[in-house]
Amino acid sequence: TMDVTVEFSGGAELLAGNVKKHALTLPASDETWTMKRLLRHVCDNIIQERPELFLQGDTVRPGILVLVNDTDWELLDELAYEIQPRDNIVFISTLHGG
Amino acid sequence: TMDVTVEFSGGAELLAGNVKKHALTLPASDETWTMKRLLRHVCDNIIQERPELFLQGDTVRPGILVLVNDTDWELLDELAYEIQPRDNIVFISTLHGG
Amino acid sequence: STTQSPELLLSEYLRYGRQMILPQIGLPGQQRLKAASVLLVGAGGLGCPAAMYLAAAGIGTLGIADADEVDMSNLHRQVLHTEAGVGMNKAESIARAVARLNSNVRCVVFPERVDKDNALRILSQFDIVVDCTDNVPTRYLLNDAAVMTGRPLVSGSALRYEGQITTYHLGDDGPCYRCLFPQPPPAHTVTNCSDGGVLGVIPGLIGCMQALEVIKLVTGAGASLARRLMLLDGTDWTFRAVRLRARRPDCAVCGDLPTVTELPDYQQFCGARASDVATSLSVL
Amino acid sequence: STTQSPELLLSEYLRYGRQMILPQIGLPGQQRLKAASVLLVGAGGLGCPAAMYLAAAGIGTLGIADADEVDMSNLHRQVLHTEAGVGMNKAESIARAVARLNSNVRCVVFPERVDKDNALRILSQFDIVVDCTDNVPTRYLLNDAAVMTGRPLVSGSALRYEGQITTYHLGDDGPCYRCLFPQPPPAHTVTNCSDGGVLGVIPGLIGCMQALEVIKLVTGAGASLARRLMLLDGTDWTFRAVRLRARRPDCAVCGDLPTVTELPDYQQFCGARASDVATSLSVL
Ligand SMILES: [Zn+2]
Ligand SMILES: [Zn+2]
Repeated sequence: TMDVTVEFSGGAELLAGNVKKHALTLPASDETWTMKRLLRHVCDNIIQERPELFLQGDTVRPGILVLVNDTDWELLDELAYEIQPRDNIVFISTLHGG
Repeated sequence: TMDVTVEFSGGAELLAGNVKKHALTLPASDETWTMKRLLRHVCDNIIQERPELFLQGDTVRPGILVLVNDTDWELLDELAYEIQPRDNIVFISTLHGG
Repeated sequence: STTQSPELLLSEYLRYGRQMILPQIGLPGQQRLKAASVLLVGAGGLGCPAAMYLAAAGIGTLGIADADEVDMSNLHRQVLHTEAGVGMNKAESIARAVARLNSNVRCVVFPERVDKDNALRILSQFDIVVDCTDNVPTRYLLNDAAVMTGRPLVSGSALRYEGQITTYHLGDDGPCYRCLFPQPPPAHTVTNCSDGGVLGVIPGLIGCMQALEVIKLVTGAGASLARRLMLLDGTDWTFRAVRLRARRPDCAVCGDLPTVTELPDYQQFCGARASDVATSLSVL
Repeated sequence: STTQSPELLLSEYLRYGRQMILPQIGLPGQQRLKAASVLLVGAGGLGCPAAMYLAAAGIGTLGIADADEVDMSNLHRQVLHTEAGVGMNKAESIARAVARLNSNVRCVVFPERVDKDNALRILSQFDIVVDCTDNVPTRYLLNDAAVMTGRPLVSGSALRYEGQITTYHLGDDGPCYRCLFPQPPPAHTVTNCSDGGVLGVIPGLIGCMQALEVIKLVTGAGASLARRLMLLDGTDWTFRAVRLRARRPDCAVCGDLPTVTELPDYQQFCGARASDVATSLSVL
């Protein structure tokens, strides 16, 4: 198994039972834990309502930014990124208010 | 040897050549690198002027707070604390302006 | 179009002395501030503190654009407006507060909505653009207009207990808003301050940070927010600095072969109205 | 002495609606804000933004204490004061700005220096004390008086590009200023804003954070800054949260056997004058 932290902010936490920080233990398996696989796992195990507001197809919906250890996932292969033990993954909904 | 980071802020950096962040390699030795020993080492190797504004006797002068990895050193045995590899040690001069 | 080293009056030495003794400011920095022109789009929760601290610091020319009128429900966060000013144009209301604080600042008021027909004309009159708006279509509009006019865009936002700030389109590899978000969010996932609520001091903090970033850009003091997104969560005092992607060569507006070469219809692009007024049930 | 659930007027529902829809505020939170009384000591760079955002949020009673008069050299950071108000008492100047923004707030002006003879009488009239002062002797004075009257002390400070904020004497194990600093710094190591300079928006940010902390303490929304020190460095956009020691049982004022049981002479204790005015060459 592999322990990671998954966080939601900017309003995305409303999809996750209004809880911002989730400790997640990923089951051991032969298959690599890529970000693509993690997204599906998060959608099935943490997202409590309206999963279509989290995922669109294989990836997050427009307006959600994905961070791995405080780095934009675009710098880390996005969906192909291989999750590492103790990674901190944040799904942040961009704010527009002022 | 042991690599640590030493930072100064709140004005204490003025004693350290006006440089806030210093990478420091502590020489290997039989003696343990305690905070007490580190203070002396910092005073001799980084502090460039008025060492009496950094140390008073064995410890830092009143008004300077010592942090180890973002934790008040009072929670970590203060002078007796044993420095660990990659520790981040901050000397912060408290501000009074408003 | 700006003079890079305007003379300072004796009264200005007196007024700005406490910041001119900072090594990163000095006389040259103060002169750069006086020569600078900054456009604030949005005179609300972000625009009020940003305007006040930019004016206090001695920015020479401050543009303020907003079509809205001051409403009593704004006063919990839009702290430059006054009870007596309810009904007044918000940009004009800020200009009056600025005049009370620092009569050296030249305020240029645009009591109109910045839209695709006037954006390039308005933005091109200023060195730096500050996005203090409250809706998705205007954020894309300002981004595209900033790229087309070559202006850096200091972008802030706030909702509930959270705030975000970054600077778009700055330097060789700074991304623009579209580099991060090529597609707008589905309109029904967008919450504004009217629907979601906001603690007034959160835009207060983000607006102050926008002013700080502008002062840093103008004077060159320290690292900017290009390729860096700051996230603030007031519930648990979290401040997070995130490293962002570089400019995308395939970006539709700032890329090597841009496809957006004139400003499109942003309401249509975003499927939402450019207004604070709530029109739909919001989920996020 | 305060009513815990004062009625809200219809106009107050309208004014505070955008923050009352926040789940951590609601009607009970807004009533707690209205019932609360907060004392700001210092009406300068920290006091201005703190006062404005506390007033905007609907704090019922705001005490403002400052003996100084508005000077032109304050206006680069003390943004509630005005050119026309130069020479006016600063606490009075802030009270006028608050009245323009929110006439529901009752301002109590103390146009005097808080000292060992009046501190206990003044502090005991308020629920929470906010330290917006500018010198070491007054910081020790407010700390000791806050401990003796049982008030939490939201303490902010700023210099150059840096700011610091924490809350002292809160909860079972929250330390006081003397728990951290039993001995005052040597007077010649202390720099004030007049000598060291300060970028105005830095106290702007810290003052906003002080207002946020007070609102969180009053409404109970989220974690406080007890045992937590926030450090801000504007040159590189560093925000650091530091875990602080607990209350020290051997503290001279908040410890189990306090030795400081009445307010001493703080000028003598610190070897410095309680004033912004620079009197000595400063090194740090
Ligand atoms: Zn782009
Ligand atoms: Zn104590």
